[in-house]
Amino acid sequence: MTGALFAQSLVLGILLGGLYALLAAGLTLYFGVMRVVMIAHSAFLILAAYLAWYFHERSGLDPLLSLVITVPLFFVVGYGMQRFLVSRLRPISLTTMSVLLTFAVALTIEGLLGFVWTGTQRRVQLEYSGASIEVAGVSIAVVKLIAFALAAVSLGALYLILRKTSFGRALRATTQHPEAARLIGIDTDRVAGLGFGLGLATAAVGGTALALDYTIYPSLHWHWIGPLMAIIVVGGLGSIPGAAMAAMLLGVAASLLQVPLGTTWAQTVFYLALFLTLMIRPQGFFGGRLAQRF
Amino acid sequence: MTGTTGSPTGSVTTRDLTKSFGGVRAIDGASVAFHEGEINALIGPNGSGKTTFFNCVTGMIRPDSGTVTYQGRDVTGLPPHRIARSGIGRSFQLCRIFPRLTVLENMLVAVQPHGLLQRLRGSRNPADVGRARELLARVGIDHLEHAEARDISYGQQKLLELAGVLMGDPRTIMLDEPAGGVNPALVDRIADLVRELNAEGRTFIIVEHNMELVMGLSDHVVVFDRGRPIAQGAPAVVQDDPLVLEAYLGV
Amino acid sequence: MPNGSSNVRTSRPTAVRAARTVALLALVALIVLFPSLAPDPFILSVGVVILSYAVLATSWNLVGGFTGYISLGHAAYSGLGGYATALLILRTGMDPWLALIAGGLIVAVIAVPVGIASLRVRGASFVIASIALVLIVQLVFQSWHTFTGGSNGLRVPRPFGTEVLRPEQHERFFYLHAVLLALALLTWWLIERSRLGAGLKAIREDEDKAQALGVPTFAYKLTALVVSAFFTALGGGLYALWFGYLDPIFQFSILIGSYMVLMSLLGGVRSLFGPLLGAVVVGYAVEVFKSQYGDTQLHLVATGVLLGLVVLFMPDGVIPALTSALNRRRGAASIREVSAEELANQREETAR
Amino acid sequence: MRATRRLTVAAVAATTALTLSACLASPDQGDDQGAESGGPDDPIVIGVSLPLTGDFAEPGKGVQRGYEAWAAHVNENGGLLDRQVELVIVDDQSSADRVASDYERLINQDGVDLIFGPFSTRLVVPAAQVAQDYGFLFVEPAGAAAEVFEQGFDNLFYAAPAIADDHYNHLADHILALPEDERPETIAVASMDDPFAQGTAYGLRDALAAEGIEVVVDEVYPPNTTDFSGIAAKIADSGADLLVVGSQYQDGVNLVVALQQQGYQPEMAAISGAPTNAEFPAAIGDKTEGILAPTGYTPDAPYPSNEEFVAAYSEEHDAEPAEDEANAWTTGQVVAAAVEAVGCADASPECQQQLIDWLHGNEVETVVGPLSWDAQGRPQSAHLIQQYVDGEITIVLPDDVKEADLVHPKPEW
Repeated sequence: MTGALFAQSLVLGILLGGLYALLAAGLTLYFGVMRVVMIAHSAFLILAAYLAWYFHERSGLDPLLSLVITVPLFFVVGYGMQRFLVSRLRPISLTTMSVLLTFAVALTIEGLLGFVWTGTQRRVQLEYSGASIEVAGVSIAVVKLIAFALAAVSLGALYLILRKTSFGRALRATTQHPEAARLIGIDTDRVAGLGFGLGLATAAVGGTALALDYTIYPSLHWHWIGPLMAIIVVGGLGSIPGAAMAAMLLGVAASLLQVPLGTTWAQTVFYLALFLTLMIRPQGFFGGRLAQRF
Repeated sequence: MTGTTGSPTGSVTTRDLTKSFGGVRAIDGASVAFHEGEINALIGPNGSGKTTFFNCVTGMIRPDSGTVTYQGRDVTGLPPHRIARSGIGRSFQLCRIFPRLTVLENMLVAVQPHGLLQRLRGSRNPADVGRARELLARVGIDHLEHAEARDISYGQQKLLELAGVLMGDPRTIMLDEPAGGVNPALVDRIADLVRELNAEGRTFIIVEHNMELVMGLSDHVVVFDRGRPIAQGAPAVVQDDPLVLEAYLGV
Repeated sequence: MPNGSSNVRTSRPTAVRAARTVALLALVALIVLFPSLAPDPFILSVGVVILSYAVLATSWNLVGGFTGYISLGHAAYSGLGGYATALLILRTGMDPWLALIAGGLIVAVIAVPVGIASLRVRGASFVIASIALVLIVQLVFQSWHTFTGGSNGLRVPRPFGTEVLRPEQHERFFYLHAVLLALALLTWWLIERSRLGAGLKAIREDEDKAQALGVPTFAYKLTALVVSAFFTALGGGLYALWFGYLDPIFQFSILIGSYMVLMSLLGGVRSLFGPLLGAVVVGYAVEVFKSQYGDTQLHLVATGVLLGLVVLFMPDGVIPALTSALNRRRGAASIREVSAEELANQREETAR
Repeated sequence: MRATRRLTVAAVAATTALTLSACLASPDQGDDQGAESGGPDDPIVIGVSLPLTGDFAEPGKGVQRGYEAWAAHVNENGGLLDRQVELVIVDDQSSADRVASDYERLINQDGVDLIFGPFSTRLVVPAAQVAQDYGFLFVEPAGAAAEVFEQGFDNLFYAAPAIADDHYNHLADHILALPEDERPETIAVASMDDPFAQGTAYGLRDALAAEGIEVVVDEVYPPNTTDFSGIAAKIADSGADLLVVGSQYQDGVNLVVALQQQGYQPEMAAISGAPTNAEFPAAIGDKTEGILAPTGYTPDAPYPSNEEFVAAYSEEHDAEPAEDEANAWTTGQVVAAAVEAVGCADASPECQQQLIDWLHGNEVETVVGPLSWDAQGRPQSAHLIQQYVDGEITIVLPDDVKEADLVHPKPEW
């Protein structure tokens, strides 16, 4: 591998890792507040990408502007999904049943996307689609840079919300010890709903970023959910910094491994990491203790 | 019924047991010895680490450091079923039974002998069923044999849990709040059962908030506060201990 | 507070036993007669597909129903079973039926490390690992051209000679699937009655509690997974012998795994015949849906909505829901769903 | 008792379902059009299963348009054997299980007289198996990969000029004939993990590698890949003179965009699949200049029936037909030729065998030129090579039909 190719792959890995990190943070939020594994996360991601594409098709405006609509919309949908669907499940089997329920939601979204926009692959065609800037021999596509910036800003905002606001404190308390949180007067149901909304909002941002540089089609979400699942397990279920670090690490690893191994085999790195983590350290490498029990 | 020295073989004994959750020490270097053949009580204010202590002893939670020995054997960090098999049975704080199994099926779960062939044997063989019925009769719910466990009353569920624990024939039985949430008549019945079983040679370790029950029932009392024992001894002795009063009344 | 004594049941009268035997015989007769009743080979082939679904769902239920651990990636085991059978025949020249059984055993062995990785911790990791498994085997089988044939697919040689015409093949495979189904059902029944089964059901209800009673939960879960993987692989292998063609993207598809879950849940995971019923319903619905709304993606929506409804409103399945409705009609005590709040209320009441 | 009731419910439900499934046996269409009742006034029913939903839906719909246009055209011109033709098209959801079940149904239940093939190599093999088991002639528009013809099917015919591996034959000859200093020295290959896409790309790769041209990158990506930046980085890093891509459609677009993002400029770019799609120029922002692609079809081809086809198709769709449509039309032409020659069109094994035998021994005039097949059903012609010249896709090879000269080296994109 030449130095230039290494540098190029590293940069691409980091850019992709940023997007993974944002999406994994959303998955982690759901798991944290509700112990729910949200299979539909990536289906919403693709839905957001479709909305961005459709917005661009109809209005001719930059797809980034669709965020103004999709982020609040997804927040509300996430809140509603928690309050009206997930909270109906029996607590004893919540985790497994939530997998099935969100799986069902994912199938429904995929089917509806196919129904409304057919299976045709879609791509947003922008003036700057092929544009890139060159830094020290590494060319960075403008769209990827925008996507990365979007992910980084959103992650930063998420971090500030969780660390600096009273809602963030309530959410962290709910994540760590729901009963204790209830005892000190936190309305954990509401917090869980808002946490869900926040998580789904990351899918809205991620989807828009995705639409800038990727072809989208209804069944694309299966392509994303696998790596994301692996990331949150490796990172330690329930830990946002853990998920972000695992996302970066695995994103870069997959990108670098692609050079000697090829695309398909490089993809397996996510799943190998997942199985290794479960074998060696089931609670994850960066995570808190939530994982021990789930 | 002596105070400070444990019997030499010891029932459950812990040394410097420690467990923390995210920086909070739920158990803080607890060294406790329970007395073989007696009814031991473990009391303390809410959040003093009693249930965590139970969970560490029975293997549900792995302690950060320290040891648990049972009848002289080190059982620290063994999986719960191994500890159960070594002779410690336990109940849970909010009464856990298998809700969608029948009362009889609930009982038969605890029959798990060694060996693959043994485990592939029918669970409804006459010997096991006979013993299960005997125990159900003993706690007084044999008429509910075919009901699903979730359909019987809470008090009956508590009795079922106790009977289920007995099905495993443990030498030592750890009960987490056996009188919690049940009516006074049932409390008396449970207390009688515990006394009878103790008379048959079983050791009890009971976490309980009902002081009347604790003082009337137990031979040896251990008082927990902030994750460690602050007093141990006969009920009468412990009752007057100033440290205990302070812990309970916060003076 | 429910009145427990109304639930007392006496031992089964012989009339009930007789009714049960008759029902079972009717089911067997129906399956035996189906090929001669089927008006054309297409219907017969649909019958084979539905029986194959039933085998897979019943096999899935060996782990899902007993332990409550939901696997969405069981297509990995059926697909591996298909490939193992085909590759053994093609690469070693093994007898097809021997290859089928050997393939099942190989997959059972593969399930061991998967189980070790995913069963030590609770629910969520297992589901995630099951999805990851199906995705990783798809990648591997797609990429490893020299061994698996990769995206070119793999023709599976016919176990019967060319003189056996296609309709005749359908009939033979219909009966073979029926035999495999019977074996899977028998295994389920035997485990259900065993101490192992008692332990497994306890794990499903309350794993901590089961462990505290001395049930070696990890070993039991692993056993259930391995047995389930074995039967799933046999189901996949038998289907491959019938269908004659394997392609990684169709074999290792999450949708197939989710059908197994849907069928089992729909029919009822805690009952012996639940998955069979679910397979019949889903298999039939798939055909009807396809002929009605063939060229849209609505079949995905229908699958999704149905699964969602079952999870939300009938998590115990259709058979239990119907039986409890029957029970209610007959005035017997209802099988209630106890929610956490109800339980708490009930406890408060009791406490008072 | 509960167990009994469960069993009873199961038995009742199973019986109901099986009874219902018997109702499946009498669908609206089909029961009065069986092969037996194929009188002179009844239409000839042709069964087709196509991927109208799922991963192959896009090309599947192209094939559907082609089949429908052909059927309409035939019916307007007096039908086949003086009978109208009627298509029964069902959706296989891009699934191998479904495609086999579909043909099973078309043959056994809908009582079709003839069948046409589905789209995609991955679906052709299971479908051909069913057809062979029932003795049906199986002419297919899309199973071009070499492996399809190695399965021992004797009823199968591919209705296009050449199998995948031979698509680039004219280009390979051209490159090897170039003077030493203009000849590319290195090749970078990237192909979708799909038998068809790989077949085309590897045909060219192997032909050039055999003559000593060095393969410096050889990448395969899964069908659903959306991120091509890694592959693009590798290709850009290699600086290969010749880029060879085996694509379906969208993956080709994505790869080209990713390569542009990396600033890679090959001397020659041969991309199968994507460029022949009418939407390609719009999708990559008109940076098409100089891209080469093999095609089995061009609307401008001088064959007699082609003008008819282009006219008929354009009239209905307001667009010129593309390769998928043409291959479907060709399938129709091939089967029709056999039917007219043999004089029968029914499901009986005798008739089907006659059709098969006739095609093995004869040449058919089609919109892609005269076609004949070897014993395994491989067509014996070659593909044309097209290139984007001044924004228009233009035939550049072979020399006898070319509309412009091949531009080499390729202008920057």
